[in-house]
Amino acid sequence: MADTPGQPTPDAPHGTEGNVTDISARRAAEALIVDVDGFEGPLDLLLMLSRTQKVDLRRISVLALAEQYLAFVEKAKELRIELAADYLVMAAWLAFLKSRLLLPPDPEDDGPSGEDLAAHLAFQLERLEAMRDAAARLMARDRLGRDVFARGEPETVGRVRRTQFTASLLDLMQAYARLRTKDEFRPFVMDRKAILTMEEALARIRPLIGFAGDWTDLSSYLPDGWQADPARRRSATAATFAAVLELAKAGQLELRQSGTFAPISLRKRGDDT
Amino acid sequence: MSNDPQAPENELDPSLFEAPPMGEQERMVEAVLFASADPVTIKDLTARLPHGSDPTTALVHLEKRYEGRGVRLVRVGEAFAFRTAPDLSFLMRRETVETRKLSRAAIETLAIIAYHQPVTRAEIEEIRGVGVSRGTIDQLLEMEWIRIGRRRMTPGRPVTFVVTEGFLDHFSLESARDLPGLKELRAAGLLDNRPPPSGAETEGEAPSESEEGDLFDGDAALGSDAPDPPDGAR
Amino acid sequence: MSNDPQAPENELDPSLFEAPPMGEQERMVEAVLFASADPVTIKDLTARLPHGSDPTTALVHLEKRYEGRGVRLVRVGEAFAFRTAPDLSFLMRRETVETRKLSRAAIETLAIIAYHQPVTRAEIEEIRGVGVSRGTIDQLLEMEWIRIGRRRMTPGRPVTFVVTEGFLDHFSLESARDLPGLKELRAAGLLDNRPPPSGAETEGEAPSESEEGDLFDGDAALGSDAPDPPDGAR
Repeated sequence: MADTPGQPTPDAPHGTEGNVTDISARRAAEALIVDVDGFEGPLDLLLMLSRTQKVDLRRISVLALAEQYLAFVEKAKELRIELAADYLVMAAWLAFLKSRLLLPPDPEDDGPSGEDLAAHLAFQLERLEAMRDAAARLMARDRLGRDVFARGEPETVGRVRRTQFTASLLDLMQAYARLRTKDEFRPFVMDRKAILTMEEALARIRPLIGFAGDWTDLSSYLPDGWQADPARRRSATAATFAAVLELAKAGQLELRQSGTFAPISLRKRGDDT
Repeated sequence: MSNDPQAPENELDPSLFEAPPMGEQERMVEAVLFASADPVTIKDLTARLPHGSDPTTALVHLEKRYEGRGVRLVRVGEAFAFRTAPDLSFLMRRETVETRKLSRAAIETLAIIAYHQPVTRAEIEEIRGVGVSRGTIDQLLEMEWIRIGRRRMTPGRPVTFVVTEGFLDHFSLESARDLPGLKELRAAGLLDNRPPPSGAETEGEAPSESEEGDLFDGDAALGSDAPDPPDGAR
Repeated sequence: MSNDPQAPENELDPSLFEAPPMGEQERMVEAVLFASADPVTIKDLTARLPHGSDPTTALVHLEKRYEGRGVRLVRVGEAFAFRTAPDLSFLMRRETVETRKLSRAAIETLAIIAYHQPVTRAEIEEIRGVGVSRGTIDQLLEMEWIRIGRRRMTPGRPVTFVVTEGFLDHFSLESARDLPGLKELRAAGLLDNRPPPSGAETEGEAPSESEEGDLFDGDAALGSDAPDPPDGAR
């Protein structure tokens, strides 16, 4: 590709070639404009436009191509066709490329030269076309199930494997039974060790409130083994508190707290039993 | 070998139909029998081979050609098929038997797929109550006990899993519908081996057959109608 | 025919292992391959044949025997299978599997993966000049024509995609090296991952050919962890 950069950038941008391109570009734009959706992105569109130049992609005039593309976008604007953002991004980039190709190189600018950019674009187009071509050749090969066929009635009894995993029907049914049994009493299982659920806290507190004739500190209801680890204690406290609120709402117990952050205590509602 | 001059038989037919030479006919019969999922009748062969062909003769040649080979041409009722030579059947049965029990996670996942298919991974996780590792699914896929079914027409279009013929084979089931329902599981004492702690209420509102019924209403239920996802591959 | 005396090779082995004569081995390989719809690897054959057998040699004999027949022995990556001869496809209408129409995007993506593997999604998008939808990759994965290869050792460690043996099998390719036009494309530099020119400073640290060199040497290139695909074989 090293030799291509010279090619795609015509020295006389608006020579005869430019005129021809103007016409073909307009025609192409008109033909293509109706079918923007049919293109798989700006590169695809560029590739299509490049075909109008009827030359080897290695010889393509990137400048002319840029003009064609810009004309296409202009036309789309005129027709008030909404172009996807990437088409506009490409247009902006091509406009930039065009200016780079037309203006004499600025020695101060250390960015890539217009020729480099053009060469890369030509490379991308060529590569995309090559892949399209390869795809077509691939799809045209003798294909299994269309052109060639496998044994229709394989006889292998058991596939040969290094390790064979087995399970009996009983295993399967037991596993399912196990799951469904679990399902019946544990609809939502959170198997996380450091989490006490509100349901668990409720289940624990319900039978206990009977004994809370007098004000008792909430913290004394935390289950055994949940006080030491801070994470567990936090979870247990929160769950227990939520459970207690729930019970208070149901009118089963009373709560009190003497001040912000003061301990919370609870007792059974007197009139309840 | 292929164009060997066994063709003379053909000369009997005035070459009105220009049937291919017998060697070609033999190749054709060979290919058709090979690729067909079922034994093929002479009538079928006649219909599929070029006009004027003589499959009966081709079969005779073919049978001779495979005499003593690892594969033989056999007659199955009115039809013909290739079959492994009987003395080599041990090769078919041979499995490198290093059997290992499926892990609990795998068997549970498999059970859920079998009972609930087509089922998405999220649904499996919901039923199991814990995440399903990629490895578990992969293992079952690799064993070819499950395969990917249709995509669910819900947001995200998740893939579903269904059990395969291989699964049915292994468990000697005619279809996944043959799996015992919850009622039968309970009758067999399988459901009660871990009594629910809170007792009472579970017995009544058991997930019930009605729910079970659903499981297989989905027409994607078993392999059959929703054939292998891909193109020809297999 | 079956016990033809190609056996001498075996005599070299003092009959320590008492491998069956080559003619028998050939029959066995024939039976095993015939019985399977999927390609069988040499490793599998070795495991299934009696100890001391030499399936590779048996395969050579077998291939010759089926030359020009209606069914042929083909190589698929590291594995072998019998397949019907392509010129007889016209007989197979009935066996033809309804192929799911692949979208243009899917076909192109597949080709790019095949020719550029291992390739990341970003690279595919760079080549096509447009985003690759999740569904496209999923579809190819589901068809088991591509699979996930190694992660690329670049920032973000993106996964790469490679084609599978199923892909080779489907497109009648012996290996990924046999992709049509691969050599020419490589020679033309069209398989290079050429970074866009972005000023002097980046020139130096461009992703470079060195990484590219990996494409088919990288052992992730093809098929399982099978060592060969790239440089090995042929």
